[in-house]
Amino acid sequence: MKEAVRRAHPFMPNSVDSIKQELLQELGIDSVEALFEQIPASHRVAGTFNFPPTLSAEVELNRHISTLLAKNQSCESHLSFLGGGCWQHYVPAVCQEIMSRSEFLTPVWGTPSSDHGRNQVWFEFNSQLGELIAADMVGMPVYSWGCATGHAIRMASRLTGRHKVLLPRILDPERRAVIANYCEPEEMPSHIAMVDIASDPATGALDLADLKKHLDESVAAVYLETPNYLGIIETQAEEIAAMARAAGAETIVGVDPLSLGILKAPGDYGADIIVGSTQPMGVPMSCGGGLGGFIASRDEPRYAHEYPTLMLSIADTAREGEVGFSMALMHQSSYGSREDGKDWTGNSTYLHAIAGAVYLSLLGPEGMRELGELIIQRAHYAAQRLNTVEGISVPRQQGFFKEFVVNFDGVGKSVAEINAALLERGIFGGIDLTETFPELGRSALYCVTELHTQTDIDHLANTLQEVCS
Amino acid sequence: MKEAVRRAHPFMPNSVDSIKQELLQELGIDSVEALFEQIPASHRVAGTFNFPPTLSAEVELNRHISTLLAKNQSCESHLSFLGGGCWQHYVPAVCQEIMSRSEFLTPVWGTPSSDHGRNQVWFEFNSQLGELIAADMVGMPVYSWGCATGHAIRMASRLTGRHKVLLPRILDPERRAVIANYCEPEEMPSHIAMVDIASDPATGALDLADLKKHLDESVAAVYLETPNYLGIIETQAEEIAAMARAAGAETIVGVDPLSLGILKAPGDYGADIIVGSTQPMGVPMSCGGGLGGFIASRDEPRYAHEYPTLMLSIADTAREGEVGFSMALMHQSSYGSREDGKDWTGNSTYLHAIAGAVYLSLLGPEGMRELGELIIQRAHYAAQRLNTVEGISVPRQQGFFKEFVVNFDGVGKSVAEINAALLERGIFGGIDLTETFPELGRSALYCVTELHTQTDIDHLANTLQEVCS
Amino acid sequence: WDEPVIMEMGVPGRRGAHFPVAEDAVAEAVGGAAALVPAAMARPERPALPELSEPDILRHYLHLSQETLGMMGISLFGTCTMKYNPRVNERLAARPEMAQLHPKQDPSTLQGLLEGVHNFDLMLRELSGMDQFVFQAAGGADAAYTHTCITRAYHAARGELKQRDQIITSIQSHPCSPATANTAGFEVITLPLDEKGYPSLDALKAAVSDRTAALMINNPDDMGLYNPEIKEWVRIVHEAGGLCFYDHANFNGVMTKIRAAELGFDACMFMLHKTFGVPKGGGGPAVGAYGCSEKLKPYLPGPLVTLDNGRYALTDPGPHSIGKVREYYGNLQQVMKAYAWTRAMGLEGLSEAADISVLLNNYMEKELLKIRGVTRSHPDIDGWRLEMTRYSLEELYEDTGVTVADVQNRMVDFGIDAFWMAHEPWLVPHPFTPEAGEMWSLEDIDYWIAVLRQVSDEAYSNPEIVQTAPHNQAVQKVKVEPLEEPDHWAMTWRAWKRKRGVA
Amino acid sequence: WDEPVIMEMGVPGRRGAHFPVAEDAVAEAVGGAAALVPAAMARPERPALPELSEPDILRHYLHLSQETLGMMGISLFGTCTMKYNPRVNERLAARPEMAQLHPKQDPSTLQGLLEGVHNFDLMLRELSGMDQFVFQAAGGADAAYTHTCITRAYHAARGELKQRDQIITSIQSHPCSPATANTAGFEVITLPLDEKGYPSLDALKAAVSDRTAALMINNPDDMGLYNPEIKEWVRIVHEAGGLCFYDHANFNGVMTKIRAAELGFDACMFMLHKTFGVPKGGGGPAVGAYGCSEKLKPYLPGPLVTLDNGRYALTDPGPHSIGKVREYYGNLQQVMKAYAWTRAMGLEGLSEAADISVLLNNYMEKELLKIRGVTRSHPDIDGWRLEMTRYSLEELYEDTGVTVADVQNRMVDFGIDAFWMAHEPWLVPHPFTPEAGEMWSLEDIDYWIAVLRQVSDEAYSNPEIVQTAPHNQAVQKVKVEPLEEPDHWAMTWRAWKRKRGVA
Repeated sequence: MKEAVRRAHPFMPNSVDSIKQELLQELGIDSVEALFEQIPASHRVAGTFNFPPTLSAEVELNRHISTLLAKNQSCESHLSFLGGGCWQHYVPAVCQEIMSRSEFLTPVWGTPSSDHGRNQVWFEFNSQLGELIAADMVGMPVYSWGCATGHAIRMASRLTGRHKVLLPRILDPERRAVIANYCEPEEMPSHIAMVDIASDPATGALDLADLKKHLDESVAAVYLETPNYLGIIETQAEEIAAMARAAGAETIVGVDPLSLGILKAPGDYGADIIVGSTQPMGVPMSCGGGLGGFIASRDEPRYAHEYPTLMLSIADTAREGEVGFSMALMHQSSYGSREDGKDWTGNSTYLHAIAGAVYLSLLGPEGMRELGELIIQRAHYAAQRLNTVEGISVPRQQGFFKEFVVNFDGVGKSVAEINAALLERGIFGGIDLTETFPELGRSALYCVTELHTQTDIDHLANTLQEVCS
Repeated sequence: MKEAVRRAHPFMPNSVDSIKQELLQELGIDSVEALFEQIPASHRVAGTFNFPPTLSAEVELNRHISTLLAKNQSCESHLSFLGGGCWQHYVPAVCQEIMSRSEFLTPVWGTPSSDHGRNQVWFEFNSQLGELIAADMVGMPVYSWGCATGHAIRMASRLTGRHKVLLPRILDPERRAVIANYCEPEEMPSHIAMVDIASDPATGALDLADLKKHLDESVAAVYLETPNYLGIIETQAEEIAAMARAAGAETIVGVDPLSLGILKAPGDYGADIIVGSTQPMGVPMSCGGGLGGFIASRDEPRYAHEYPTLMLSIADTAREGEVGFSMALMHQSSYGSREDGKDWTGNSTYLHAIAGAVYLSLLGPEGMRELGELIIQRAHYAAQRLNTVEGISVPRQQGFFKEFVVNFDGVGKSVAEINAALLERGIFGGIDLTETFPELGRSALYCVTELHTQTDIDHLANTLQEVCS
Repeated sequence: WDEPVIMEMGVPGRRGAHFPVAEDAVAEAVGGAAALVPAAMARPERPALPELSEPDILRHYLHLSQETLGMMGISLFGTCTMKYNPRVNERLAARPEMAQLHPKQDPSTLQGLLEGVHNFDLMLRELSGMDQFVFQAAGGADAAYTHTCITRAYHAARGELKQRDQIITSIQSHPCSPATANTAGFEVITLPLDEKGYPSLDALKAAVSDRTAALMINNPDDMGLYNPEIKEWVRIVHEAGGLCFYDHANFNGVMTKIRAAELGFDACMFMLHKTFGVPKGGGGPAVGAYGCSEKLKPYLPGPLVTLDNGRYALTDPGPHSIGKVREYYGNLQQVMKAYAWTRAMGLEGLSEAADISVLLNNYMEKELLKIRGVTRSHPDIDGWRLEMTRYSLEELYEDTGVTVADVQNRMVDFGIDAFWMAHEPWLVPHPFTPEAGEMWSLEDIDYWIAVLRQVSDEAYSNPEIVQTAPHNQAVQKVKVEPLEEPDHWAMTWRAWKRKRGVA
Repeated sequence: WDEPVIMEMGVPGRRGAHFPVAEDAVAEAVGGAAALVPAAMARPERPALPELSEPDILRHYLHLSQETLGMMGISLFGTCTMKYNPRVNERLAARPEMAQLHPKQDPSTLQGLLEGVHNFDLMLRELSGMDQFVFQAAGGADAAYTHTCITRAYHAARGELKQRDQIITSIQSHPCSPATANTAGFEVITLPLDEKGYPSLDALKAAVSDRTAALMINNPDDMGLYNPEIKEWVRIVHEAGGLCFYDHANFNGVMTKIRAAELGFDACMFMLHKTFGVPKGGGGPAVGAYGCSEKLKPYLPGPLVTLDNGRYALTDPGPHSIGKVREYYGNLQQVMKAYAWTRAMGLEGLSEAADISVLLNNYMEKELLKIRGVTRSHPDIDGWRLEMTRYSLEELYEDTGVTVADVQNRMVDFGIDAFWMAHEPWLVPHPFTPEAGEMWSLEDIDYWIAVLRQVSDEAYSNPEIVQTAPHNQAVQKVKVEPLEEPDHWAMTWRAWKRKRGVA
């Protein structure tokens, strides 16, 4: 749409000729061009820009973007069973309300006084998360679970001076790819070797014999997850942590916080460093833009001094009896010490911590329990139901939380074909594992949460029956 | 869904047995039932309630309501040309942002200090509206344009002691039905007779000869609208007002505020009382739930003392140079004087005034002009385009603002049939006038706003061509 | 924030919003806008609106929001039942499938909405015993007005309207009852209270006659007193040929305990923005849900939402309908919020809410009456009150010179928004009427009590601090007295500038 | 508000949210939840979370929001470019068609999103001259880290990674450049500035060798100084076999004025949450948009969003890809906001924004240097600065004992949020770095200047009022010194209770 006359831009209060003239006069120059004198002419853009039309009219912009978005199909318009690292959980309206408050949306970095409310929310998130996972020390959030794991492994390497990490073979390929970058290629002097630990094919739990085989004094850390990528609750966590400790290695546990209303807290079975995702706690998926990760540990200087994250502490103020909040241990961050800091930090996913604080407050101890119970019951119901469909089997009927593997070897179609057929019927089938876990045959990872009613699950089963026959 | 155990309700912090017990103990009673002693047993509910299941889990409630709403088709999912008393205009995001602030959503009635911010926004709405319509006195909003007109007619009747009002024949039937109740049936002693004034069939403007015929000393008020229900800009407004004044009657003008970036302000052509809708100014339609009305006038005690609305005034505070806001003339309201007050007032549409204040600030003088120009151009373009469709005519090609009459006499189908066919193709056709204005033949009222691009209008024309052939 | 009035802000040329310029083809086809406006009606000058950029406007109104206490603090605004407004309902109502509906859409495109409205109608029927609800009235007073219009139509249909020109109410009814009765053209008869706290049967009998068109009454009243003779009242009015309308503004304490139809009423009204969890918005959009028995159904404003063969329809109530009290169907987005709230509460939740609100009120009463200077209306009427109690600060005023308005202003300094005093006329001097409801925690209620205790202490020890309050607010006490003077009041910035001689 | 920590609030048994109980058929089929949890992993006790009702929780967090200044006040946080965040973009991104997308959905169901991302990629290519952008990096520092990973992959593919173990940067680069280089396993060489305000060509030449893996540099730097020899730098590093990465954190003053690729850089990074109108959210979710030339494309993290035959696809960059720096595709809701913002600004708008930000900065500089105690870094370097200037309060401190932190705290009392001081290491004492940008009105800027002038006056007349600031905030000055001590720091309520011996 052409612009007939130049008009001040709504986002720029000084986009008015009279103001610009006034400023130029104050500076004693004729044109703003003079102010760019530092930039040599040969550095200036030559040629033109091929830019789409300006949509400074909100009515047009809104139409354009909403028309774009309307081309998507979502987990609201469709029934989705996708999980595996980003999960569709219910986001309470109060989380959205608080997270979208202008006061929380817009700040950067003020003083402990000007940021007081926001800092308190952050502290309340860390404190509630600490209760959930049983850890006294929680760092400010990082980008994702994978990034948290990467940092945790590097912390363990620095703590132990060792350069090997043992990881479960059953691991989200996305997360594994992230971790790999943190462990550096072998050419680098501080390379950390990644060694896979097998799983018991029957139970999906970590193979302790294989673990024992690899667990020696070169190992900086044993990393385990519960529930793991395939949804399995690791029952030997305490034993594994003890083995690691005996070998002088750190135990890093990755955990789904929403399981902890009913599952034991990692801090209570020997985890040294605890990581996981913040996304399930009140943050919409946003195609993966809802991710966030946390790093926590016991409150010991040994750990505290290896955190790459910012560390927010409660503190006294100048007024007797009043508390405030401020960053601690800044000097060890990259802001404080550049390349001598611990890894690096920067803008992260702090707004999600606000949603998380609200989420955990809303649920409280009983809400966490109810949620955990509902998910584990419905997930098992789904596993049972799907197992009855001709050609479909659910190899593990027990010991999982909200995700489980569905096998289609008995169906004459690939998982991709089945998912395509489901999509036609308004269902997003589970993540295809055929290529990433070939040992599982034609399998998919199905995720069932509090959003899936019995009716939804039955509808899935019936549709699969139709699609697979 | 059954509830296994009694659990405290999330909306009720005292829905906890321990608190209820504590309170009962404080009162020295065993059961809350004792507190209802005033109500005779024979008054208490006998029998049971047939109530649907409780949805105290937000995840369930959200699913239920959003599933319900998904059964609707909206003016976003469809291309709509409906107007006629409720209009689809663009609602800027900042209006929604401010209107949904908890601080503005929740208050009732505090002190001038505790309500200060909200009162200031209201005052800013009234002040900006005053500039737009050229009136120094603006009352707090009422329920709707129709209600505003009803009150204005009663004001005129009290001012003149007369009991007749002249209204245009071209009037929204909805609004007319509302006004009729305000004018009371003839059995009532204060009945106000409603007399229709014809329009010039060619131009749609008020028929001055017919007006002159009815305009005598029994007339309390002449009511006119511009643009009127059929979109026509009344060009003789100044003349009509002069005629009314000469007859000792009040001139009440109803106006679409969004036209006033380009159309003359009623206060500048002799309107005594000005009414209209607040809905176009930043309020979504919500199936008519977005309505609101305003009443305004010159700032003369004669008018001021007849307002039924609350009246918010700017005022000095105890601090030198500081201003605050407070209600004025409360004694004349029904709150102040019960049946001796002017009509009545009560909860109204004050939240919409907040949206309106933001809306008018955002648009400013130039935005109002741009908006008005865009609407009048696109509406005329639509009239031209539709007029070219075989069998369809637009009798009046000029002199309207955003709405115009489309005639289908040349098509072998009723408007209802045509609209049904349009609906199948994703278009909500204009309001069917066949029954309400039989003199117009098979006609419909089409509304074109800033939301309708050329592409949309062309699409309508092409679809009508298909449907009508 | 020290926020100027927006009319003083901005710079010429600044823009807060753009609109597109008409497409080339459009402009070519129709020419410039100026040519399309009839010359006589062309606006010669732009309206004198402020000129600001979008970020400035946003910040201005955010500041003003922060200068509004609302339910950020504690508000026990009696007669108005402060409710929790679940934010999920706000988000649902903001969805395009609700917000972007036009009332003239074909009902086939509104099925979900109509289903919700109809379901809620059914729930209100259960709670009231009535046979049909409509939601057109845009507030409680509008529902009272609806009733007066229906009263006219009912008696007109019988040819008795000219004769039946009186509506009876009590001095403790909400002002909207007599006011709407008067607006509808009726003469209002207002019954005084007797020593029991409600009008006597004798007074009623004396008022009733063949001129009686209707009774409009609330029960319990704003003092927490329930008229136990109400069934008898209804019988008497019915016998005289009048209609009986139950103003259920004070429903919160009796939800699920009594039903209007079982008491004999012909019609009743619920305020969805008070009792049913819809936000008050500072004064609407509101809904006065009007319900009536079969007898009055033909007179209802239309259309009615009905279920016919599995499809929801908008049905004309017929030739006796009063037509409309407001355009279209009512504030249906608010009806949907009320429906959602009521589903979330459930029947048990409603019952529990009534219990808690009555329990808390009596607890408050016990504590408040311990505070120096606080007395209760009708101190001689023993027994428990329902969800409200009316108090008086007469004693405090006599002792200290501190008025109820001073106390109100001072309490705001502690984050407690104004209590309700009483509707006109004040039957007790210096009245105040807090309502605990079910949404405030016991801790909040105790804090409220503690603040009033402190203000009372201040009144007795240092009355000036109370009389000059507020001290911690955005603005100091507003000078309201001059606002009755034409030279001083100013409802717009235009008027203010003119009267102050500002440029 | 005097808002306690939520861990202290509530009453046992209160609920903030319910979840449904499993359907009967589900419970029958699978039994109770307890039986489904392996005994070894059953949680013996509920987590010690607070127990509050929903309205209490809402109010608590609303209070805390009001105790956060954010952009309610004026914030000229330098190096971070405070931007207007259009609320329309927030509403669009909250739509289910964006918020309720799973990253593993079939690309056919993500066409609108991918189209938006691709369109924005094309726009950034225009602005930078690069050939491909990816949005996986969840912040500017993560984009720097992406570059270090790509640097590894690039040299590894040539068999030179063991040899090329150094990354060169300047002392004025953002700390994330050296920090991510170090994390990736490189040795960091930091060049000092010479008297012209940027490192000398000689210093660069001395540093470059066959061990050079890459150069990571910003330009202009945080002092508003532009290195006019940057093309020569790129040539020298390229000749030595290293890669050149342009940290475009300070893009605001040079938008549409220069293009990274035309200066010879191999890659660059834009911070969408700084330059492109995406809210900062107190520290993310953010996006470091990483763009590179064809040369580096094979090493990009995947997948790439590509347009193939009219369909948008998620394409694997191939065997040389570094894999992932974070799961999935990045914070795409933020990318969509940036796309929308950039469409709203348009090319002209971006150019004007750069002009305004530079114009205002120089205006500010002129005014600020009039204030007693304020000096400019490199006072001997004449000429106009770009969109920032670094100042020093050294003189103020020497004269009055008032520190830059004191001034920061005091300015907050006037509704001005903290300015940025400087990244470590401080090259000038008591530094501060305001950035005017394009979103603040001239009135706001003048107010900011006036406040600093007043604080300076206070420092000279009554330093204590500055040193004990803030005075009007939710809390007083926090005692930060003990936070370095294990016995004092407490990152959780658990730790605080333990260390304080609270029950």
